[in-house]
Amino acid sequence: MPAWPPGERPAVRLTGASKSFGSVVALRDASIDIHAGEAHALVGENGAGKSTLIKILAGAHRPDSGTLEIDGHPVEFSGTAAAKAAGIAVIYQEPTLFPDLTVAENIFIGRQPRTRFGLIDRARMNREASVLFDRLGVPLAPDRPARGLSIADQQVVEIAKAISLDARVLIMDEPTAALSGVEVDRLFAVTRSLRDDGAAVLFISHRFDEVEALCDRVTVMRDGARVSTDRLADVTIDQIVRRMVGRELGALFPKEDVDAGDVILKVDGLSREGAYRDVSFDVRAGEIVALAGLVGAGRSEVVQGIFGVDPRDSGSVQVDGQTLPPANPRAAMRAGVALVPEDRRQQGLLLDLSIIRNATLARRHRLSTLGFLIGGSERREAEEWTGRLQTRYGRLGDPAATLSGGNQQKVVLAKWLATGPKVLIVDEPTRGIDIGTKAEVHRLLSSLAADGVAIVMVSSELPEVLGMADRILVMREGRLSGELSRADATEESVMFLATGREAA
Amino acid sequence: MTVLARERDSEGGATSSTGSTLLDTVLRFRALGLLVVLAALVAVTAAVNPRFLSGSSIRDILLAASITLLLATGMTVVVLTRGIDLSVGSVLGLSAFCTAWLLSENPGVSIPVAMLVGLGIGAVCGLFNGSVVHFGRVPPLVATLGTLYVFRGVVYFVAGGSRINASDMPAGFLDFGSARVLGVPYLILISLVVLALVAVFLSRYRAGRDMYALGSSPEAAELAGIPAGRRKLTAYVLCGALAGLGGVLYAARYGTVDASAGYAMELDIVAAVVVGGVAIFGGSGSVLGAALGAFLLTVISNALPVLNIDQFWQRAIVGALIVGAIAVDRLVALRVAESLRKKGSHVG
Amino acid sequence: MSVEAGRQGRDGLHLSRFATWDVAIIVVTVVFLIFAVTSVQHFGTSQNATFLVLELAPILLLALPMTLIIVTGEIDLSVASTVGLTSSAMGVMWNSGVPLETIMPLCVVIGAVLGAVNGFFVTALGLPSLAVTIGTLALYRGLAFVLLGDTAVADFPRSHSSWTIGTIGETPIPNVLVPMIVLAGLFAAVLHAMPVGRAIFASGSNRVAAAFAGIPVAKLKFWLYVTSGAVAGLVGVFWTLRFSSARADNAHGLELTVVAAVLLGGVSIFGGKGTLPGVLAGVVLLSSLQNALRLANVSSEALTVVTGSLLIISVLAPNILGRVRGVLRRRLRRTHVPAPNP
Amino acid sequence: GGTTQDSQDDTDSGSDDSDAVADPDADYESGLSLAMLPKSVNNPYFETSSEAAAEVVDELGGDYEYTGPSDATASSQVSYINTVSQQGTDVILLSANDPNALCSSLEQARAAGTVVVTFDSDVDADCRDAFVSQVDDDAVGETLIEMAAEQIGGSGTVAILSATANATNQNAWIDVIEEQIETNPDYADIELAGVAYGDDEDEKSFQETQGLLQANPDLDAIISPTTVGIAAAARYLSSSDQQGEVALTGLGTPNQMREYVEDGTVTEFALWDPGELGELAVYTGAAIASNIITGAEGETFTAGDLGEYTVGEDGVVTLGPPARFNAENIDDYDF
Ligand SMILES: Nc1ncnc2c1ncn2[C@@H]1O[C@H](COP(=O)(O)OP(=O)(O)OP(=O)(O)O)[C@@H](O)[C@H]1O
Ligand SMILES: Nc1ncnc2c1ncn2[C@@H]1O[C@H](COP(=O)(O)OP(=O)(O)OP(=O)(O)O)[C@@H](O)[C@H]1O
Ligand SMILES: [Mg+2]
Ligand SMILES: [Mg+2]
Repeated sequence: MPAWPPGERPAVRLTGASKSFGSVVALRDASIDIHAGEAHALVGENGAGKSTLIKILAGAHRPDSGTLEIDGHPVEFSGTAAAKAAGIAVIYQEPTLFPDLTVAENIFIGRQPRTRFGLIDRARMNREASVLFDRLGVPLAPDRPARGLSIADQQVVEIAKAISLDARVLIMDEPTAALSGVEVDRLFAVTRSLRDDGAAVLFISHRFDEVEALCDRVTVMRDGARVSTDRLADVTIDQIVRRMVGRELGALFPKEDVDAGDVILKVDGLSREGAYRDVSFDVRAGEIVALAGLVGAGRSEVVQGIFGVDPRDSGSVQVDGQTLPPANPRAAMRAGVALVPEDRRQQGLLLDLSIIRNATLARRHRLSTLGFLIGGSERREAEEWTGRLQTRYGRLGDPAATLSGGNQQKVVLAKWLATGPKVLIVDEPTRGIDIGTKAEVHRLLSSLAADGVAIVMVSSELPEVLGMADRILVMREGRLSGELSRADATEESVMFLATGREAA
Repeated sequence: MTVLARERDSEGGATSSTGSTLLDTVLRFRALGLLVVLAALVAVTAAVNPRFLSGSSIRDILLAASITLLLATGMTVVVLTRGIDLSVGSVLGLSAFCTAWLLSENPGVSIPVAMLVGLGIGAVCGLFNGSVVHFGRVPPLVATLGTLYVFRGVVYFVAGGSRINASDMPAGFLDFGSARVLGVPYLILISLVVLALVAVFLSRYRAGRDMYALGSSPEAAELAGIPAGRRKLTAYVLCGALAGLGGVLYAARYGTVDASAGYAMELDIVAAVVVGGVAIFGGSGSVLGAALGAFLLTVISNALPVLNIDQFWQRAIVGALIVGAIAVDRLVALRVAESLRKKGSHVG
Repeated sequence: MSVEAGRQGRDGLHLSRFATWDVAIIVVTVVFLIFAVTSVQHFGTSQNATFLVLELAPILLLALPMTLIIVTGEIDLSVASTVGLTSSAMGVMWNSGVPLETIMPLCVVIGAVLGAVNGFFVTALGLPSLAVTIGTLALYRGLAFVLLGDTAVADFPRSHSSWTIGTIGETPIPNVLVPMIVLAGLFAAVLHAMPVGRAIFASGSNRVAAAFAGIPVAKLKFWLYVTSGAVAGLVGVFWTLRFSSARADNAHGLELTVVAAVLLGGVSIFGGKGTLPGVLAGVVLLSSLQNALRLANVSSEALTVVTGSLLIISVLAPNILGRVRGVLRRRLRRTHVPAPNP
Repeated sequence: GGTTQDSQDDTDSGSDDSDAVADPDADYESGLSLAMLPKSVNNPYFETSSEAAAEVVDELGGDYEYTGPSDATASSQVSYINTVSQQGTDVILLSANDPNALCSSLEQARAAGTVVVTFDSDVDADCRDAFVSQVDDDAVGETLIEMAAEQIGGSGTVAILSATANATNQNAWIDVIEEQIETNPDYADIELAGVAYGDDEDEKSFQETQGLLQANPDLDAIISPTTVGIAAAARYLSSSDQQGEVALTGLGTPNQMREYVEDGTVTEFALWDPGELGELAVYTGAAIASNIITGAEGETFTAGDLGEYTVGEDGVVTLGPPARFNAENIDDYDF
């Protein structure tokens, strides 16, 4: 293996990039350089700014400051088309397909092969798509519409799209999150051959085995900035993880010890076709039960099924011995269940409505006098709860969209805490929020548990799971694969249950 | 690589190709459904009154359909990009009146020039709509509802109370309105040529495919680097230009033009497009479907008087047809989506 | 750094709170009324005020439920046809000897049923409301003609029809103003001061988040369509009595005027934004502008152009303002951020 | 059918509330303000009436205004009636879009002292001072069926292409035609195939003509008592195989029909002069406003060059029988 970095100039170099969305700072002085012929891993916690960084490379975001060089020449992308023209191909974290177009067209949109008269040569386009799919080892029909493709197949189309560009720089944001083993192997084979042909590859993943299998160098990001860049051979996974987190974890998880009370939430044999099957567990008063697992294991679906925002096929949910009707969130709320959803922007907030409205939406009936919401009851309630959660805002009448991500999360928490739940379900309660806020949220969960609330916490962050939970339920592929007590739980034991690799 | 992965694979392999034939069948079935309704309608009408299938009757229907067809073609392009153009009726009126006026003032103007003028007037209106929508970020419905009023007001201004009669226009132009080659009227030929061109544009040119992409997912279109502004402007200009051309044909066919030409036509055109299977939120549908929808609505409005059916039922039938068409479309789509979801899922 | 950015964001918002379109439209309306009263001859007379109220009554009534529906992100283009159909039904019932006291509530029920049909297609089947209500626009108008043909029924009792155009005692206050104010107050209360109003805004602002907060979005929309139909039925009765003429083509084309007035009042066609006072101002502005222009002998052509332009400007203006503000804010931020690396 | 106006007819008839006494020898007052409200502006027919009316008003030394909605609906007309009565206009000359819907606002206008004269299309006799009828309904109906009968040799199938079916005048004429066919022995061999409505829209009338011809293959004649309808029908026939075989007659303007008379599609049609109608409306209105007449039956007044007119039953002033136009005389007219 040649010495890194090799003598030549990097294919892509980003230096001093910063980017804010409103008051959320996603990147601060971030840098990366990727060389031709290398596969470069980019790792970091959720919200570290990885996706934002690659969106800048892709021309989808314009950095607030910083310079971008391609082959040593400074460039400024006016849009994704410019990045594409400069030879950068991107697979985004979320598939961005056109559901109404065929699979082949999705791959070649804007650069379909043409006949002499400028007409699109569909036959050739389909042939070329088939060749790509063969290369990836996936039997997708090129002329089927993208609508209805599974997440995995959508991801395959995205990969095919990126590969077909014959790009000099290939950027992949968690391309494997939804893929199965064969597809991942093929993807890696293709990627290696591209790399060996001189392409620069940037690879983002939360799976370290993949990073080890594919990459030559690794850059670690934390809080929007680069922490380190090393040859993978020179560092251990442990070191990388420490750099990702960057702090002593103890302070982050102020877990109080609580004696568990009676069973409050009882979930029995819950199933939904295509999402999860036969999920059963109990949660006691004062207990924090974590639902751990890989992304896509179906944890969100389970808690949404419990709360009733999604229909379920079979199984029952009881709160305090009382059975909840399926697909009826109102009944769940009446029984004392609260769900803080995982995607606060899509599921949690009315972004263009005021903080007051957001914070009191779930309590609108109880706050009314004689059916009318007058006399400032909503404002008082919003003031009280945002105050308790130390939310920072301009004025309560401002739209929720103006808040920083962490404060948005607090508003969603406030909305549900205000209902005085007996069962509090939090799905990724700290996703995308900063360390300080994280600690606050954890303190809050802990003290709620101390007050006798039964808490279900879905989290993809292992330290959070380990630091906060009394019990850990691990899900894999829609089923509960095991349960660990606080004492037995280690990163390894949880990961083993989550991935199914038997080691113990 | 992992156990997890292998398990998934064993189940996930079958997903891929099943959807294609299923969806294709459904799509074909839709067009087929329209054809069947059309055929049944023609058969019943002809059985009651054989004259319905006479040469002159068919010619009349084709003539009547030609203008609707033209406007539906333009509307389809706009709707595909997730827009709508409610001003087409007003644009048609403006173009019809201006062209007729031009011809009555200058009888020497040749027909192609007149057509270009109408086309140009429409294109300018379309450009205005497109600019308001794209640069002003005004929702298409609001923008074109506004220009529906504005353009009609302009027609009123231009026309005042005057009416341009057949006798004011050059005979050559009027003859063109009813003339035919090999028994086929010119007007329908023009519409069919335009239809064919737009159909080829939409299905075989990159810019045409971009229209679908824009309507299918604006976010993905942005990431894919599709020039949204240029495409949207193209769509509205095309729609306006075709409405303008429709105005010229209107003047030629009816010979009498006043300020009310094309009044309230927009809803008929939207209806034709929707019945023809074009999704009102963009991304899917074809001009051929829309043409079929336009043709079906024209045949209905021509067949019902021939059938001696109370003409008042006509509007109700058209309305029921619109709701029915989109409802059936949705039910079929839901079925397909559901079966694809179950087949496509890896878990369970 | 980030604190500073936050404060600027707030200042920007501070500005925008006072520049929201519904506030602007109310101010514009008041200013216009003052201007018209002082400088348009005959505009300020009490009789003209009466005429104005009668003229805008149907638009205002239909705009009330329309506002709620548009705030949820849907639309109902069939309202005017519903007015026509209930008017026809009223004529048919009256001709067959049904007493008016029975007819009037029945018409409201008919309207509600027609609204329920819209609601069913929109919520149960999830069809786009624009397409559905274009369809029922044609369907209901067609059925109106099927019922009554091109004939008119005109022999309604004088007492009823003169009530609709009459005034309270000797005052110039039209009788219909009372129910109008009551209904407007009711709708304003529902939208702005009652829990269901919060649910309406939530549904239009973010359907998914509304569902996650336990709001039955589909059910809510369904009942809004029913309400819209019922109000249209009421307007059908009013229209018929006011013109003493039950006809299938009553209120033809009124749907676009109603939508225009609602949008003018600052309601976003995408849902989640708007106020009822703004809409009331929109209705009053549209109608009084037309009234004043007519009194000033401006041609009906000009009225059409003014209506359309108002509609476009009402959306364009805040957009442009917003963009200008955005640019300014970015400039400001640039100056506060340390210069980017070379 | 269907319209039930009887209940109002027995309240009382003719002009009622004016207790002023007519002074037949008085002069037309000068300085009167008159407003003409057509069914809709942008209609050439009313434009012709208005031009002639404006000249007369000028001669009488009054103010004249031509205003109205751009859509021909009763509700928009109400707004304009309200507007002109607000403006204190002395006389409203109105062609009504609906016989009943305008009554309340007309009554309010009259209560404020405005004279209401309808022309071309009437409202309830209660709600106006006088109606200037283009022609006697009977005379129009009779002329129409007579022309049709002449052109088809006294026997055959006839269809009617009307405007909208609640246009008061259209229905009155159609009633007369139907009655004539049933009762007049001259028309015993004529059969009425049906009535189609073209809504006074060119395109619709065009399609309805086509529908009529297909629904009734042995149709011999079409009567279209509306200027829009007859022009559309003529246009259809002139380019169809049935040109010359199916007779077409009705009410049309010479300018619109000249072409079709020349090419043989149409033999003869009729109409009154809309300009004269406008003039007479002005004179009638001014006469009432000047107290020359009150609108009661039997009163007479002089309408300038048009000559002397007598107010008939229900306050109707009739212009005269319609003029017939054919190849011989059509070039003498220009409107
Ligand atoms: N469009 C946006 N508007 C506002 N904030 C945003 C936007 N996109 C990203 N952010 C915020 O920027 C921060 C960095 O987000 P980014 O998506 O880059 O993280 P990431 O490292 O890709 O995380 P993950 O591992 O979860 O994908 C987060 O706090 C996120 O909430
Ligand atoms: N929109 C969708 N269409 C098809 N399949 C989906 C969709 N969303 C999720 N899935 C599938 O449902 C399963 C469960 O996803 P879910 O988001 O519930 O996982 P999770 O365990 O909550 O993960 P995380 O919250 O970390 O993203 C996955 O197999 C995923 O591929
Ligand atoms: Mg990311
Ligand atoms: Mg999840």
